[in-house]
Amino acid sequence: MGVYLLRRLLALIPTLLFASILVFGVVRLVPGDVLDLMLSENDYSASTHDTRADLERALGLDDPIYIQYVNWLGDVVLRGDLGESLWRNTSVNAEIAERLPVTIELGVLSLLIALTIAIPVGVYSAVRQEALGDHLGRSFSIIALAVPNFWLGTMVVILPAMWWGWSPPSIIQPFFSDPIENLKVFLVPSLILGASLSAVVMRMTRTMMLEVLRQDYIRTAWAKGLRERKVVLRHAVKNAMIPVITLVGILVPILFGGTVIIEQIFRLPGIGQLLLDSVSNRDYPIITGIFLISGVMVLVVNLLVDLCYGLLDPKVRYDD
Amino acid sequence: MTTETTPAAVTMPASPRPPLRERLGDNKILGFLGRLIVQRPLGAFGAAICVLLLLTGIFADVIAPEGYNHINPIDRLKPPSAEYWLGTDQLGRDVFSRIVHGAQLSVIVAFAATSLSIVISAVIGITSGYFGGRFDMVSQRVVDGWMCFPDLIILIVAVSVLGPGTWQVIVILGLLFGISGSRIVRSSVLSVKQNVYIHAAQSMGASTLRILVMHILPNVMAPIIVLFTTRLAAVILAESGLSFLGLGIPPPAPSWGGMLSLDGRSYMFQAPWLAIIPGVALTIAVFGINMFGDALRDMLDPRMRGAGAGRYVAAVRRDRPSSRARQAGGASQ
Amino acid sequence: MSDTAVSQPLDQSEEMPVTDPADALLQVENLHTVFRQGRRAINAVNGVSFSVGRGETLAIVGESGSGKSVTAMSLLRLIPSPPGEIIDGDVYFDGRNLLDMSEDELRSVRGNEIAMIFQEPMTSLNPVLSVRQQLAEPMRVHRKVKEENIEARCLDLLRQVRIPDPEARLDAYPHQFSGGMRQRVMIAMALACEPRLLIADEPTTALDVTVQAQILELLKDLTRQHGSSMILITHDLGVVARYADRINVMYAGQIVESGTALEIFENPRHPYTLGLIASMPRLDAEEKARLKPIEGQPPDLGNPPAGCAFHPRCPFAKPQCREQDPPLEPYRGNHLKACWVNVDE
Amino acid sequence: MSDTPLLEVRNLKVHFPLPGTLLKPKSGGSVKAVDGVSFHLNRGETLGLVGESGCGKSTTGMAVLRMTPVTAGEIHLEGNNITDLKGRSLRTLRRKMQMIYQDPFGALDPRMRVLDIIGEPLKVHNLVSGRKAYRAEVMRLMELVGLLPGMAERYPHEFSGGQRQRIGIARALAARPEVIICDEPVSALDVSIQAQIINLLKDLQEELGLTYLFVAHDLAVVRHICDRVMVMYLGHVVEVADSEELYTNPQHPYTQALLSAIPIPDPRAESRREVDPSIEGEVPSPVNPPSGCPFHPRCKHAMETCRTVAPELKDTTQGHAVSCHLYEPTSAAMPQIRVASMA
Repeated sequence: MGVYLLRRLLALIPTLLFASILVFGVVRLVPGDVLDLMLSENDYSASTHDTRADLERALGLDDPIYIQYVNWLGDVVLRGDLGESLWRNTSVNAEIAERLPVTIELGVLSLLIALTIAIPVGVYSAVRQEALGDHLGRSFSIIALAVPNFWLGTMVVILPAMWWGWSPPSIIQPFFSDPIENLKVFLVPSLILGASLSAVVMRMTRTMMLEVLRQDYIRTAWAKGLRERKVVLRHAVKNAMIPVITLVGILVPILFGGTVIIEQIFRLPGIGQLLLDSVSNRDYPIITGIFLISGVMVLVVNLLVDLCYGLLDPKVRYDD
Repeated sequence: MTTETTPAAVTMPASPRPPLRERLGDNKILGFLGRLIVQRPLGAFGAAICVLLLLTGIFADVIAPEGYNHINPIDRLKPPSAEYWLGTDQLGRDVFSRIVHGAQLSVIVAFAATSLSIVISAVIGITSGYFGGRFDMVSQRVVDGWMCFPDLIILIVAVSVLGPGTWQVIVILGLLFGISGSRIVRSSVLSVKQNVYIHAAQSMGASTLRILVMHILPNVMAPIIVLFTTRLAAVILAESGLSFLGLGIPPPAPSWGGMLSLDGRSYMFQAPWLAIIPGVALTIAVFGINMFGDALRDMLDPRMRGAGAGRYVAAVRRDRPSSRARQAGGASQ
Repeated sequence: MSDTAVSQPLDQSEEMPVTDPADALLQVENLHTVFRQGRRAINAVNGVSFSVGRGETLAIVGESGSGKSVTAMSLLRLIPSPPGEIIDGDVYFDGRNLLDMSEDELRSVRGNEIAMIFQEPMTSLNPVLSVRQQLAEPMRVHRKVKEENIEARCLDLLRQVRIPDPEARLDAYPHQFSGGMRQRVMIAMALACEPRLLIADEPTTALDVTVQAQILELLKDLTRQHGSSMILITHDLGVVARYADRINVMYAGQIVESGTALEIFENPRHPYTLGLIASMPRLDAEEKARLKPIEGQPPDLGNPPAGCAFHPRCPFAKPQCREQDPPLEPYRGNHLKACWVNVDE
Repeated sequence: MSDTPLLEVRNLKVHFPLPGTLLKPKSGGSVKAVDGVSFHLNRGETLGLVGESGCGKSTTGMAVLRMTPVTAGEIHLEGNNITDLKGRSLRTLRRKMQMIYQDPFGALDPRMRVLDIIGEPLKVHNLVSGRKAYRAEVMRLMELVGLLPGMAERYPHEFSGGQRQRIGIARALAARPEVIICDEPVSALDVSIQAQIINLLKDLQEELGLTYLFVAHDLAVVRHICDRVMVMYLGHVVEVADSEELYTNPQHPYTQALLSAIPIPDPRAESRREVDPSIEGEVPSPVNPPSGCPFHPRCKHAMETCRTVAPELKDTTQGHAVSCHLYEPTSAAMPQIRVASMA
């Protein structure tokens, strides 16, 4: 197991390296030089630096790009330091650390909602094909797939405000000190995000269950005289969950994208907002940092997914 | 079998009619449409929406009463009426006209970006899947690296590199979906490659080019077509999402997503149709494409055909009641 | 395995279990099973009647699409529904009609009094459950075996099917077994509740000949040991000749001939049986002897020919064969045939 | 006929390396699918390659076709060494060796018409010029294998298994090959159809003077079509003999066991036959084959030497070669073993 984990982590290195070059390079291609932007904001340039060159040097932007990359990579790898914001006098680490919990809570909550709705409905829908519940479940997933979540979010913000003067709260209490107040803020956005994810999971679960229910070993289970409950729960679901678990790994990047939009609509101070602000400010280090963090998170989740995979599928063995 | 509702009925002579299936069998496209309507009515409905969307896009200038940026200063924020079917916005522009022109924009972006992405997917997927080896290794690591970033974050950063604009959005979406789609093409190439007929072509001495063009490509067309439809919907959603964030196609272009954007939110409280109508348009378009795509996938993928899983407790439906008496009477044997 | 397992003596006709219908373990009458594909209905089993005596091995032979497997599955109603449906017939097992049973009653028969072995040992075992888990299931469901006794019972079963080193194999997963070993596990599972009837659906088709021989010898020994009856579904006439007491030959969803192994092989009365035997490649043939195939293709069951389903391929076909479907009638004693023609003419 | 056989294979070895891991890229292990196989095939004859799954018979066929990398040994076609041909010369060689496949469903491209499937070798090797000649040639081939000309425009899924196999045979004939490698050509077919295809193959051979390498697991089928039979076990040839000789006088204990395991469709004969106990047990892994004779762990005659020394394939009588210590001149006694007489 340990060896397997080590091997998997080693295998991540080339991917991460490629990713970091991509991140670093692309971000540097952003037109509209940050220096011009900064110099145009008079107070900033006037107060600290006189010339463009000065500023460039101070920000470490005068070196050739590959030197910048090596320096940056060195900092990231050796000290876990993503650098400093160009605009504010804060470290990127601190900026991200402040915002990350909001995004993670939104994401995890949405995923939990999606899975708890989708898996049972998907299983039921496959077992009772063409029954009322199947049609309802499928209709829901068809609609949830077509409704853009930013529109749904906008509607949830606008309509209740118009009708009842209700608007979603936005002052965040830490979950562990006041879970109820905290959930009041997160529940609605998570439901919106979770609904669109659950559509994907539900369809996948249903398809996989249908596939599994046609397998020979399901017939064997029936032939043994098992009840349908047992055939489904013991023999079918475990097999169907293997590909569904993989789907969770695929969902995480989608989820990340979703949080950017949802945070924007509900004015939640998460990574998404930070990203949008940084993009408009050309704050490279922050953009790079967010980019990298999101990539690493996706990779870590995928690694976890693979480990879960091993728990479900006896064919995957970690020792060899 | 009823023939009235099928398109074939229109073109066929009225007198002696062979069975529908036979008549449709002659023409691949008509046959396909016939099967679509009979087997997947929802898919046919989706196809109708797609056609409607396409026609609206093509004839937008004819259909729309006004230009998309025609400002009527005195008619600001008018609710839907006979004059402005879907009302007007904060600048007094006709929302109906903007929706119609928005359809055109969506169709253009969707087709252009999707076509680009499919070409990219096919080239990477087919070469990487068929040749395998070192080339496959390297290209897959690159695709892996690319795909570990959330789509929207790549999009946001890329838009900030290229700046907002229609062609920028097309290129970025095409590249983004092209790279992720190459996985799907590659895996279908890998499975087609397993087929004995590929082995047969190789062992008969056919050149690699011939195998790719005559055997691999035709056999991965089905997943590529399905990929195309799913990508159409994804592109429309992604474009509107970007425009919603103010990063996609800049105003005053009538992007549906842009019409919902945060900038106009304060007006939406006074004029909720501004928020509702573009969303409904988007939903219908995506719904139609999804439904058509699903039906297409089910019909092109033989594995999904007759996907009935059935319970293994066969129904017994006899016309007569069974009789234990028969047994007692001794069946003649 | 008895080291040199000699097959049954020649005068089997005397020794053979009597198949008096009243005393039969299983009695099938006029069974009809259809599969619906949209508006098409495929008559996979089209009026099949037969019986299985106690301790007897009945073989059902036929080519693919002849309905032999569907017949076997229909007995336990193991037909996926939809699209399958049993539209007529009775299946009496020990006097009880399986087709009239409620789902609960049926469940108490499945895997308990009647057990099945399937064709594909590779896919018929659940890949995510260990052998122990799958083996214990029938005992838990039907026999209420105490938890502490289950392990011993599982090991005993694995020993019975001659799996080497059963203690080590009990917690293994199916993918760790070879095809032959998986089929042994399937047999162990089927025997867990000591069923009175074992239905083996092409149990060796996917296996090598030597493994086939091992499995069939094992099945023969075990059924004999437990005194259980067996229905052996196969397409291999050689297997039938070696292991069956009585044989039903199926074609296009119907039984066309039925009799003892000797009757069928030495005095076949149906042109299809005749053709099948003549077209079979034989190990004891003359060198490079020419085979006599049955010309033509098997019929489309969704749209079968009128009259006798075999008449388009039959060299003896008369005008009557095109119009009337021949009934399965006694030719001599318990040797039945469904044919209008006398093949000796 | 000249003295050089049409096809000659000398000491062929095909080993597939086992995939390594990231930390240990070269595991060093390999699957010894074919481990030192030699045989020859004369023009106009049919050589049967038989054995159970995993014995290396199909891999041997693939190696002869040059479709799988050869680890060691030489393959000669018409006296020319073809083991190391590459690129264009390899593609030219492919015309001379064609293949008929087991799976009639997978071997035909579902998106091509029968006309194009059968005609593909003609196009690939530029064997005919002009559409008319092309069509005429395909029609001739279709007639040859018993397909109606009207079927040319149809797609494979419209045909039954037996008809598809005929299409595959026509495709193999199109290139006018020197050798046809038949890989289990009838094992996926029903008995009544199987006989049609076997007869077709025999008729074609007679008519066109074809040479077959017939790979099969079914010894009964092989008896009806092959002139000589080669039995393989675990990557080795254990016995080669003329067909008649092999079936009436099998010498290797494995061949004997194999024959005894095959039932005969005759209850009277069956009642006199018995299953050889050597069939018990399983075929060992080709990754880690047993030392000495590969069959010794299952062999009822296994002696001390069998465990250590690998026997060589030696002629016992003219044209009958066995790889077994029992038949070596030094061996104490020739065993009195015969399978129960047949028929």
